[in-house]
Amino acid sequence: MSINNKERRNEKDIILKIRGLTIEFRVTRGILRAVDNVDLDVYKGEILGLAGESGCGKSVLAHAILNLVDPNGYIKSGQILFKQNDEYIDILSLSNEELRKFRWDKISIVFQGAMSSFNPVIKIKDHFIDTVKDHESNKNEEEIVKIAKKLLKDFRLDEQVINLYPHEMSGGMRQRALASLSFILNPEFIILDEPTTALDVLTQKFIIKLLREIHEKTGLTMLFITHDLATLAEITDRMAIMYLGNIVEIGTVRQIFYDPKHPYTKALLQAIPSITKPLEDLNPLPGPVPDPLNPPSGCKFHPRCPLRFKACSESRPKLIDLGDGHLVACHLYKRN
Amino acid sequence: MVDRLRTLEKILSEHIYIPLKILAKDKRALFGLFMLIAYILISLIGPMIIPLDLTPNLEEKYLPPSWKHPLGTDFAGRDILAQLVHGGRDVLTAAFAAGIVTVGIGTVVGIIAGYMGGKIDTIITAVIDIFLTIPGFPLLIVIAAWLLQSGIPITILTIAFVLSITSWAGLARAVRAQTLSIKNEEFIEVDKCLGLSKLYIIFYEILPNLMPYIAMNFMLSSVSAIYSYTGLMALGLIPLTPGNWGAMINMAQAYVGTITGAGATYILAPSFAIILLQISLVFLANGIDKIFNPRLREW
Amino acid sequence: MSKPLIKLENVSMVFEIHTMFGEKKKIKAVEDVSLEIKENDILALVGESGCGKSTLGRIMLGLLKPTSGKVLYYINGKYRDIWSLSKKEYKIFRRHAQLIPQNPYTTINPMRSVISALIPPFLHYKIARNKEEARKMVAEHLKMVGLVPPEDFFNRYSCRLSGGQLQRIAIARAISVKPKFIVADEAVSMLDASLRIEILDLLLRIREEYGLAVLFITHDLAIARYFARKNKIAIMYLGNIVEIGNTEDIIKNPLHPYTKALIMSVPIPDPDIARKRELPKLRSLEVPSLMNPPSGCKFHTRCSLATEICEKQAPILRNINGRLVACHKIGD
Amino acid sequence: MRWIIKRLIIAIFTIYIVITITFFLIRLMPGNFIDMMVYYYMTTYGMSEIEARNTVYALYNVVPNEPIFLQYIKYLFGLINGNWGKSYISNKSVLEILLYGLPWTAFLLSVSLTISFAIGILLGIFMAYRRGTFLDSLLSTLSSISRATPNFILGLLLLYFLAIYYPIFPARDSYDITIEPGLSIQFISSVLYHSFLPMLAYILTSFGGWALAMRSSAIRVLGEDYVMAAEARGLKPGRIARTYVGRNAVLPLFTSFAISLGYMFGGSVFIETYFAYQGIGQIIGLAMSWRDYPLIQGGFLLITITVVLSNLLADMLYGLLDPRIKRGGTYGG
Repeated sequence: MSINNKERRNEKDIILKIRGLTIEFRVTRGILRAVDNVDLDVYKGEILGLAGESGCGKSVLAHAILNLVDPNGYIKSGQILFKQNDEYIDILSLSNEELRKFRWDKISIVFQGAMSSFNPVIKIKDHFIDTVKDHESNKNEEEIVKIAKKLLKDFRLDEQVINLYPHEMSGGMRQRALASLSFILNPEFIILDEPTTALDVLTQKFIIKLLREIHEKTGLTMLFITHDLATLAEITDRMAIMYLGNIVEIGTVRQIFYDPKHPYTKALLQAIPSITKPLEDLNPLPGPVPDPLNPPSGCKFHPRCPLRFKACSESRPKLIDLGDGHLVACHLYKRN
Repeated sequence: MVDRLRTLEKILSEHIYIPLKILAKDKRALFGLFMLIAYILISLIGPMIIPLDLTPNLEEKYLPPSWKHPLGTDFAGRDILAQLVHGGRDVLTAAFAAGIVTVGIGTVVGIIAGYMGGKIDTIITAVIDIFLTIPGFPLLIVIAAWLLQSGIPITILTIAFVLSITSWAGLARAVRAQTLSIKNEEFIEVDKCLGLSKLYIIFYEILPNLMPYIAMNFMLSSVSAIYSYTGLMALGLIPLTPGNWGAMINMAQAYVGTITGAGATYILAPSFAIILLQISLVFLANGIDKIFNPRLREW
Repeated sequence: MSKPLIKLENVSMVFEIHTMFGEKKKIKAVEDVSLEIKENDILALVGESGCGKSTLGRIMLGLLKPTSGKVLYYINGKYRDIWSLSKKEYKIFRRHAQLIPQNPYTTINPMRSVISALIPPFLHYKIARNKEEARKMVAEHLKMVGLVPPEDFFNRYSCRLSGGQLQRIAIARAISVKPKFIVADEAVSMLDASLRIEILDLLLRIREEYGLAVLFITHDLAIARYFARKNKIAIMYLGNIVEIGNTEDIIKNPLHPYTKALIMSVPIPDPDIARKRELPKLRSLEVPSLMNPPSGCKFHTRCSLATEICEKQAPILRNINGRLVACHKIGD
Repeated sequence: MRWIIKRLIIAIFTIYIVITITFFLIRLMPGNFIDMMVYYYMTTYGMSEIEARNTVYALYNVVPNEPIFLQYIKYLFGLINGNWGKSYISNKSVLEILLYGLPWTAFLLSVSLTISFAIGILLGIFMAYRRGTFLDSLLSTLSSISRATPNFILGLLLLYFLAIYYPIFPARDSYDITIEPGLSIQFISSVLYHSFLPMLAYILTSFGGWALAMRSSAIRVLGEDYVMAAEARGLKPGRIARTYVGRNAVLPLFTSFAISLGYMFGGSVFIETYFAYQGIGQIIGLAMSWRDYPLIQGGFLLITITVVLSNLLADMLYGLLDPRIKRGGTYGG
């Protein structure tokens, strides 16, 4: 497993580069900056975990990779560069038709609500057929159904599922059907947006294991988004922690769990109960969550931070490399 | 005294200033509200300023608009504006009375069905379904025909009542559905645990959530009441009330002057009076959710 | 320890669902459950969604009448069935048993302000003589749950409060009538991970102060462990209680195959441990439907130990090493 | 299947209720209607009491001194056998008169309904996609105006301006009566020419209601996850608009089908009277001014039956479009 992989990652292995991404939403009370000047690299063949609490912007960020933003939101600035034939193309500057063809073919996404991700009035089969036909018009329906059935089987689903309507399946079945749908065009990159949150613990465990297996078999790049740090501990190679629209720390899964640098990461890890950890090690996170419409100045975590000093409220810390690919955005640390 | 003033200030701000401020975001609803207020004021005050003289004056028939007769005169030389202003009260009273009766029946029936559930709900739902399918206006014609013959006097209130018979079911269905969904909310369960009474739950928990529906349906029932009332009168199917806009349309059709174009205002004036009122009510109905929704109240 | 405050005896709950097409379906949400909660004690009820744990909580609160079995509550020195209480006694029970629900955003009516939702209980039980006094009491309670200054919260609506604040209000509302027994139904599962401990600590503190008995319903074993660390956990599967025992015992040494699978599946926030853990051995991944539950032991369709007897006969809870377990294959 | 049967039972029951209402309205309500009618005929037409009484009994299928229950049963069976009473103006069978008018009204309404429904749906989905833009607010305003304008007033204005003041379109009749009815191009074009203004009155006053309903329904659907999921899958925009947004947004509109059809039928009394168009509406309007009660009631009954049947049709269509109704039940958990 790549968990002990300490080798320095190579610049040219970066498959996805996010640079200076800022996304805002118009809401009744004003303008909400959901993603604030984010830089993030994803290396080919890794599983990167993106963690943060609700409203921190992690889903918005993930959806933006496919240039999907809610109607009341917009991408204010930034670039999302995807490597294709040794060149980076900016997803945000693709034309509508180019973008449409790019989606699912290169990058696919498994949404959180599997129930609501299927059109309720058409069969599972039609979701596969529609998708393939709009990308490769030369395939006929039988071929598509054949591939779809194989994919469903990979996710331990009965072939007959393909003839069901979404409401005729259980939550676990739908989630697996959705995952198989994300593989139909052989993408290079899969975004998993809280794919296991709504499921029961046993199914959750199974799907995590399955994704890990598929990853090891195919070497597919994955971005796994969740609020549940425990799940990430099991599946990811590297992790990024988000707080109020900023990425505050990036590192390997061991760096984050065993040697967290950012005070927020440290506090967060102390606040998650576990069935193995001694109960005395648990501590609630101090202070209230700030109003996202009026985020604190400087480092957004400073009002809740036990280690804050003058600079924290004055300037926003940038992500700096501490060596070993461990990045942190905190005034406590100096560039290595 | 100061305290009272402060309460007054609070009431004004709570019920007038804030709703207006919210409504201001929706220009059409604001327009609807102002037009509606204008209609009500004109109907209340107008008759006191502009006298209605219905004695025929054939020398002045079909006069074009002038300072003396801003909208011209009709076939008998009577001022059209005066008739229009005096007819408003009749139309608005019928519309609002019908709106109140409709909303009353619809809300009560809907809440009973939704809250009680079980067999009562099944029966009421079936009745609602039936009333929704029975074409309202034709039923109205049958009832009007019967009323004409049965000797029951046709007053504004009978008309309002008859109009509501055909229109309560839509609201009842919406209220029932809404009640059903609120009934299972967790805050109702907590209320029950706290021992709060059914009446408390209905009046303080369910009713506030129904207010947008109720207000909206009040407007829309008024719209359909105006349609039916003026329409029936325009066709002469119910006894004419002098000045009623429907009655004016009816008279206008009957006389040649409107066909030759000399008395065009006689047909156009009441038509636009009705259309404008209907539009204002529809605009206001469409924007009503904003006034009641606390999410939009706290900026 | 002290005496039981509330007892369930062979409680079952069958729902009849009428689908919109006129068909009738029966759902056995709870089947033959017996358990008790002592005064000033905690029982954590753990199970996955749809296992009937919320229904069981509603039954204990008297919000749902079980189709069979009894709910006994200790009132005026006797255990009385809550469905045959006198009006006066019912009023006492009603005041004693309160609910903290799951979704913070629906614990108060979104159309009503905080103060207007919190005042009525004080007036209803005549705890306050008038509105002015009730306002003062609301302020005290808000302070008690950590919402300061309380006046800032009076005229707010739920859409302008955070999940954590709303859950505090839910706690304040539940304790406003000085109850003895609280059902906390997934009270923190919709909150952010960083807020959970804080709310759980608040609930534990309030429980201590008021001497409350709590039925703590959750799907998360780690949360259950934190909340009921010195108390007991009951594990529920498809309407049955399959195992009850001391919290640490169950976590460290689960006996029932379902409990074992559950504990093996709980994600662990520690990469080294998490990656060494094995997948529980299950015969099937699909959770059977409650409309058509398996015969015998309901877990037999998924259990790797299942034999013929498991398909035929439903196991009953037996005492094994100081713990109650419902399994044919354990302890022989 | 059971669902269809249930709808069918409600439909039949509705018709039965309407029959019962019309029966008892005349016979049991205060003021003794039959006596009133006898008095009316005596005073209006100078008949003797016996003469008047016999006329009234014949018109309303009343057998004197018969128990009301028996009369009711007879009335029911009479209706089933096509005996809907006789018209007082023409002395012809009520059913015969109405069935002559029905095709004209059915033609007018079904074409108008189809066109306004289609316009409304397209406009609604367009507004939903462009929500918040100037075009959306302009079209919403137009739709609200359409929704608010009474069809009889618009009909009257159209008649006044486009048929009388500027006689571009015919002012009366459903076709040029000098042309022999048949499948000739002349006749068909005459029918279309004559029906243009009445249809315009219906369409202009009813597309707005559909458009507003479709707009809010489509906005709701556009917020659904499956639409975003479809976009993420790179489906063609046309397919998303049709299969994902359109189909799901149209479904709730079927529930308002009965109400809208009933509303249009109501309007037919006005429109057909103004345009002297020989459909059911005009017949009822005339019957009303002549106090021809059997004809009024018959007309009401026929309209109810039509509305109920069309509604049943809409329900079945709904069942076909929404698999959740067709196949209920969940597989697995």
